[in-house]
Amino acid sequence: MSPGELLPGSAPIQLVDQDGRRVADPAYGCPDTGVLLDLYRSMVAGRRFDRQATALTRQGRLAVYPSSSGQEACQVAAVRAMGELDWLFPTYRESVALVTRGIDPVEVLTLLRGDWHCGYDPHAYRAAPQCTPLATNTVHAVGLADAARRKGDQVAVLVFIGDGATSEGDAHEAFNFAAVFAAPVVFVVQNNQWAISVPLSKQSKAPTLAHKAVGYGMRGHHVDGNDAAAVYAVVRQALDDARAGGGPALVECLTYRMDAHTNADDAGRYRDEAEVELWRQRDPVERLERLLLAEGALDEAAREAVAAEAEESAAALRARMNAEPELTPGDLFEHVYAKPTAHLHRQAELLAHELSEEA
Amino acid sequence: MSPGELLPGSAPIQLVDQDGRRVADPAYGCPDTGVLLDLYRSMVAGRRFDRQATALTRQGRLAVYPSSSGQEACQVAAVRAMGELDWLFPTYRESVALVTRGIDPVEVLTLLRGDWHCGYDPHAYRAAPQCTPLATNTVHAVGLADAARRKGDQVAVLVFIGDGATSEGDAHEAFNFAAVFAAPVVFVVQNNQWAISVPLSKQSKAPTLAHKAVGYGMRGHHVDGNDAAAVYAVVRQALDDARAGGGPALVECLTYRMDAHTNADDAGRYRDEAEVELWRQRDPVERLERLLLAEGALDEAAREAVAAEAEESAAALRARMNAEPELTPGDLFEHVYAKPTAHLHRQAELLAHELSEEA
Amino acid sequence: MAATTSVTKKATTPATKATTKAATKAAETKAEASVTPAVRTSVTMAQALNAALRDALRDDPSVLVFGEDVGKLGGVFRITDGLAAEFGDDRCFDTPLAEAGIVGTAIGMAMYGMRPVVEMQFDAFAYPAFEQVTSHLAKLRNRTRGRLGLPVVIRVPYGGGIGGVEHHSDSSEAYYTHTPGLKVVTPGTPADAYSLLRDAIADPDPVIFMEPKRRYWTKGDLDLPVRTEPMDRAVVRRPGTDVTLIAYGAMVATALETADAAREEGWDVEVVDLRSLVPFDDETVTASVRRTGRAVVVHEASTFGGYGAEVAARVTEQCFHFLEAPVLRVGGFDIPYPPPKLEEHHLPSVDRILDAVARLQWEEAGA
Amino acid sequence: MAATTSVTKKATTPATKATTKAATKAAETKAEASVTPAVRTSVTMAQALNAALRDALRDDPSVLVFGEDVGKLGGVFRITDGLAAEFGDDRCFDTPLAEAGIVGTAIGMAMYGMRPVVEMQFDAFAYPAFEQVTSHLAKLRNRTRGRLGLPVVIRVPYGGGIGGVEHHSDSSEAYYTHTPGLKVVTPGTPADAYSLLRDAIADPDPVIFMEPKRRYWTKGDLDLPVRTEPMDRAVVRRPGTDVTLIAYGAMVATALETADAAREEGWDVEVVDLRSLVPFDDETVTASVRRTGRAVVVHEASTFGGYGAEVAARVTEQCFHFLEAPVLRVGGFDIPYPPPKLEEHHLPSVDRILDAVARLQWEEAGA
Ligand SMILES: Cc1ncc(C[n+]2csc(CCOP(=O)(O)OP(=O)(O)O)c2C)c(N)n1
Ligand SMILES: Cc1ncc(C[n+]2csc(CCOP(=O)(O)OP(=O)(O)O)c2C)c(N)n1
Ligand SMILES: [Mg+2]
Ligand SMILES: [Mg+2]
Repeated sequence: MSPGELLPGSAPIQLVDQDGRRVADPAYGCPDTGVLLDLYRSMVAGRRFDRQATALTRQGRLAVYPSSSGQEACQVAAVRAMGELDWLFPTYRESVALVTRGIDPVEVLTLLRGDWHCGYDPHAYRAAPQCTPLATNTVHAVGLADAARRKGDQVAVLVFIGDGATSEGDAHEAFNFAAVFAAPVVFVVQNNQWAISVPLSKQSKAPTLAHKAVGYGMRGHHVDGNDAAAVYAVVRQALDDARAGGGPALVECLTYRMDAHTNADDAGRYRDEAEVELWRQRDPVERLERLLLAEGALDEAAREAVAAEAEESAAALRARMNAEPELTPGDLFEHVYAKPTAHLHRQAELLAHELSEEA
Repeated sequence: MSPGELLPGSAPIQLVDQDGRRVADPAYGCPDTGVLLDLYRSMVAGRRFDRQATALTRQGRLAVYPSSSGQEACQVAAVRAMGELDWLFPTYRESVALVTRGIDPVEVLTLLRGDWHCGYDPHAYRAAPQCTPLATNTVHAVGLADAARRKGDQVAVLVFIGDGATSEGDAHEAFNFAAVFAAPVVFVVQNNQWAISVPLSKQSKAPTLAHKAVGYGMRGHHVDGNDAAAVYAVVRQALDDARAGGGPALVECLTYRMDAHTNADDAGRYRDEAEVELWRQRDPVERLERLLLAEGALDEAAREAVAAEAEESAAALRARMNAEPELTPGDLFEHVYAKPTAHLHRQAELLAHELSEEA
Repeated sequence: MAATTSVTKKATTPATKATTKAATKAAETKAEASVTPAVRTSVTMAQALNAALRDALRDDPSVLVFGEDVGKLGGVFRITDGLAAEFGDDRCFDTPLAEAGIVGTAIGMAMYGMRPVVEMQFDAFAYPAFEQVTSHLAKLRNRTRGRLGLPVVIRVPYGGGIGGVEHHSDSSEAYYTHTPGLKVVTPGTPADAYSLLRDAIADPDPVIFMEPKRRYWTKGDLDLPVRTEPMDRAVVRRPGTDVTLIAYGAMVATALETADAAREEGWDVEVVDLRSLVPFDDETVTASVRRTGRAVVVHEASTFGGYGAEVAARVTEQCFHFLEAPVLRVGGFDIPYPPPKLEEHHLPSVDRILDAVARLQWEEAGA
Repeated sequence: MAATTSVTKKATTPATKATTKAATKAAETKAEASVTPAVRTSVTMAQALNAALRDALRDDPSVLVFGEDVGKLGGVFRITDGLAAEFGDDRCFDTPLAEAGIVGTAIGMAMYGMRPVVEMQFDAFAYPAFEQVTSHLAKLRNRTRGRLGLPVVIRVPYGGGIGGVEHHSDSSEAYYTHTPGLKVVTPGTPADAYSLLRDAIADPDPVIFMEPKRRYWTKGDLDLPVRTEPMDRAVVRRPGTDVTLIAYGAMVATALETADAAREEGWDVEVVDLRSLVPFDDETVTASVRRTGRAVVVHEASTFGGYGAEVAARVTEQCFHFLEAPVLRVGGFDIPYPPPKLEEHHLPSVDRILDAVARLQWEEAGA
């Protein structure tokens, strides 16, 4: 590919503007209204889930929660763009993406409530465990994608990372392996402009993060990450291309982390409320809602139905999360190896003995 | 910087063509004839040194030798472009660069003959130890450069890596730190097109390695690495810019590794002699010699004098390398810490006891 | 040693527990003295570390503090709180998010005469820097025959007990203690936190400074600046005659609790706080074990191949004929660090240590 | 066990010493059988490893071999010689130069049902992959409660004695053996090289397969394919009554030499080859030491915090009342690996091991 082909455009790709009006794009058509409605519904549900998780954290039901608030368009639209057989590689931030993938919210929150590290079956949902060590998941995604390619399977992989994580060596190695192997993987960089307290300007001097793709001979796209329609269209196209043998792509979604890094963080120490306010006006859910209302695809009754449905799911989640999970101490020694070793067996006995003494 | 400014040109920068004719370049003027003569002399000396080291390896005097043959223009011109106070960060391949920096050839070969790991005083020459773990030196270079910048010193840093090493995570982290901190460092990628047996096409799909700079918001230059004049002009400008606060740059020098990876390698297993032959015709030393002869800056007598001088140095080196170095086993315990620990003292005693038993 | 230690309830939300009191104090008095002046007060380990960094920055212009979120935020544990504001972005600053990059640039800076003190945000997030630590930081003095020493300090908040999710509670000290060329130090008290960190920063060699994060909010009454024993010495925290508990970092407090509990069982327990894992203070430890004839090593890290194995092996070598029973180890189980809701079962507890003491063949020996 | 071992002179130019004999043999007979047919012949460890990879590739289509220079070149030690030619670039291939990338992609491939066998070119060049190994490879089965097992083999040529310059002779096993979730295996003979590698590839868990590179050219007379004891068992390589030498990898041959030499001093030495460092075969080792009452652990790695510490500590725990003397350790010194011209002084030698044996308090006990 010539460098020109690789370079992202000068402005982020946008299909719906802040006021909910359609924008024409030379390369991408807007998704059907049916798709937009689905994205809307999922974003509303995702946001309500996110609020619920935040509330549960305040009540001490979760050990920690990194909110997706403000990033719903990226997470929901990217996941919705995936095919059934595609694999998803999330980070700790992608609770909403995982819920959108159809995973039981309680299973999504298992890790974050302090229960076992991964609450869901990765194979059942084709979703890797939430990944905390930054950027390490990008390499796994490339490996899985390349394995599928070698097998001749029609599978693409979508992996999320943050703006900060692009600085890690692993991201670089993943981009390069993907390009060299023509692995069917799409890297979605949710550029929410902060890595905990570090703003993008201290993270990178690149014109855009999408420009990083050039150095790997990979396509880079710079997308308005608060425009669900644009995220959907670009990611979908990239996944289709990848599955068809077109190789990997990097999609930077420009968005904003509305909440603090996690509930334990105090964003007031490092950023201005004014900046947050600016982005509040660019809300991704409201944007799509405006379009759908204006175009008559959504009326007040439907809007309320969507909200009620989300409310119901949240209530169900709240109820289920109120019960403390039952953990069995003896399980500590399970799944360290496929077959427990004699050595671990002795340690398990020691613990069992202690517990029986206590009882 | 705008993306356009960052992008390298479509063809490598060249100031002297294969036939030794000057080529006009819109951005760079050709160095003075005095400089060209110096580059020529240093390249002849460097090549003769390299041949000598290879011969010493055959005689079992060196444990291993990675030859610089074919890459003299990159190594010599880049080092000559450095200022007195600038620092050099070499890899295992840069013996010729180190000799050009003025380091005693025996000290340069200390590591490779199996003697202590670094034979020279890094502070005396402002040259870091030869670095074997790939790309790790790039980060050190950035750190030193940034320390100098923070102190307000007028110091720039030149660090060499190979095409293969650009794939390592550390290279990425170094490029990014350098750009973010505006550290005065110039990354010289000697793209000799092979990483042991792996050709560039399996290493990267980037249009050129210089294109990697774009993703860091750093200037990238793509240079004919067998054109000493071009390497000198571009690296010198980049170092001057860096010293003046203009930030880092990446300079890709397109060249070729004429010999096997090291004496222990068998290049016949993975590459065609025809390819090597092609590059033999692009010899960097002959190219400059042609120009100097054609322009009358060099005559046959001077040419012979240069060769004789190089021959003399090689003979001196040969003689000095014939003596086996004297190593003291007790030195094993020195310089592990600034002050030996009691623990190491006991181990030293154990060894001393063993040696006295043997004697 | 002007410190007494009290153990506070374990904190589950680190970031909110940190305070800026020490920071403010120090800033107020900046103009008057070259070190934070003596104030005997209740000081947390986090505050002591903060004060040590502040005083080092003030005393030595070559000291730099950097890492992820150490600037404006003051670190996720607030250990660098207020430093960027006081010393400016040139002395205390955020880096891009890349740990090999952080350690690698620290190496380069030290080559140019700086004394970088870098923070790894959590134990497991130091692993990306492993090659830089192992192949360069540990070896550069040796490789250059003493011509390039690297006075770099890597601060690693380590260990569990804070309710952290996976990758936030590793005890990684054994990786470093097995790597010649590194010094490895870990404080068990607020006073040591200050003193050892000052020593580490002043040391000509690279020091991996392991901070027992669950003790960040442990308080001690002490005068700042405080200096305790030299960095390479172990300390008998509590004398006893029957058995030696050898501990370090977070387990020092647990060992002291155990000693209290053991008294009820009729055992007089001596507690040795190693402080310096490398170099190892054979003298203090060996003297103690020869006196008591029994020893248990305690750490949070997985037992197999852990640092306790070295302690047990070398103590046995040096005290074989004084031992009434084998040196036992109480460490974490040999499993990946478990989720918060199960970590209490994984970590060494007073009861588990007491059980080990009880297994030291008292009947036979007592006879 | 159909193998006898002979130690060849140490080789200083690895690449040129490798041969393609086994490769050619195997290729010729490919059509006939699903495994390399039985040929009792003199086989080097390198050849045995090559045959194991070939047979695994042939038997199981999910096996993939990749890494740096493993394709056309056949690896710098020629362990993968001929595999790309025989199985094609889709089964055996070169990667870009990035070790975290290699291990990370192997993890992803294993998640999709593959069995990747990756090569790290030298011990110290596996360090960049440390985070991938420690935080993911070792933990993914546990993190997913058994839903994602990772049958990945990481081959690490380790140890010294080949005249390699810095960073080419590290013994890094202790970093891996302290990491729960990894299995760590190392052959001491050509027959074990074949058998253990086949076992490792077939194993459902990640295996760090440590290859003692200085023994690549050690020959054994054996039938290929050969199967020896199961992967998790230690083996008594030579029975004896007076003292147990516990060794693994390159040191097995050295221990056997020592046993020969010890006979002249009047000691009947038993040699145990651990083979599997994790899990540890307590049964075999404990039985031996209880029988002999004395033990010395030998490895090349630096002694402090090395794997030998674990062996000494656990053997002491389990054999305390059988021990006539403390378990001693003979390892490399606690220094960065020295330059080639001094490595002979650093590495455990027959004499140094004999000295340790002599220090096992024979007078007192013999009385
Ligand atoms: C290797 C590693 N280093 C450090 C951390 C600690 N950490 C967790 S999240 C985070 C910031 C990540 O920022 P970004 O990639 O932009 O993602 P975001 O949180 O904004 O979604 C840091 C430093 C980590 N998890 N892993
Ligand atoms: C981290 C690391 N991995 C692997 C190696 C082994 N190795 C030494 S040189 C080399 C190839 C390097 O190629 P390139 O960067 O192009 O430099 P060149 O040798 O061509 O100058 C390899 C794989 C190493 N030295 N360090
Ligand atoms: Mg971010
Ligand atoms: Mg190269």
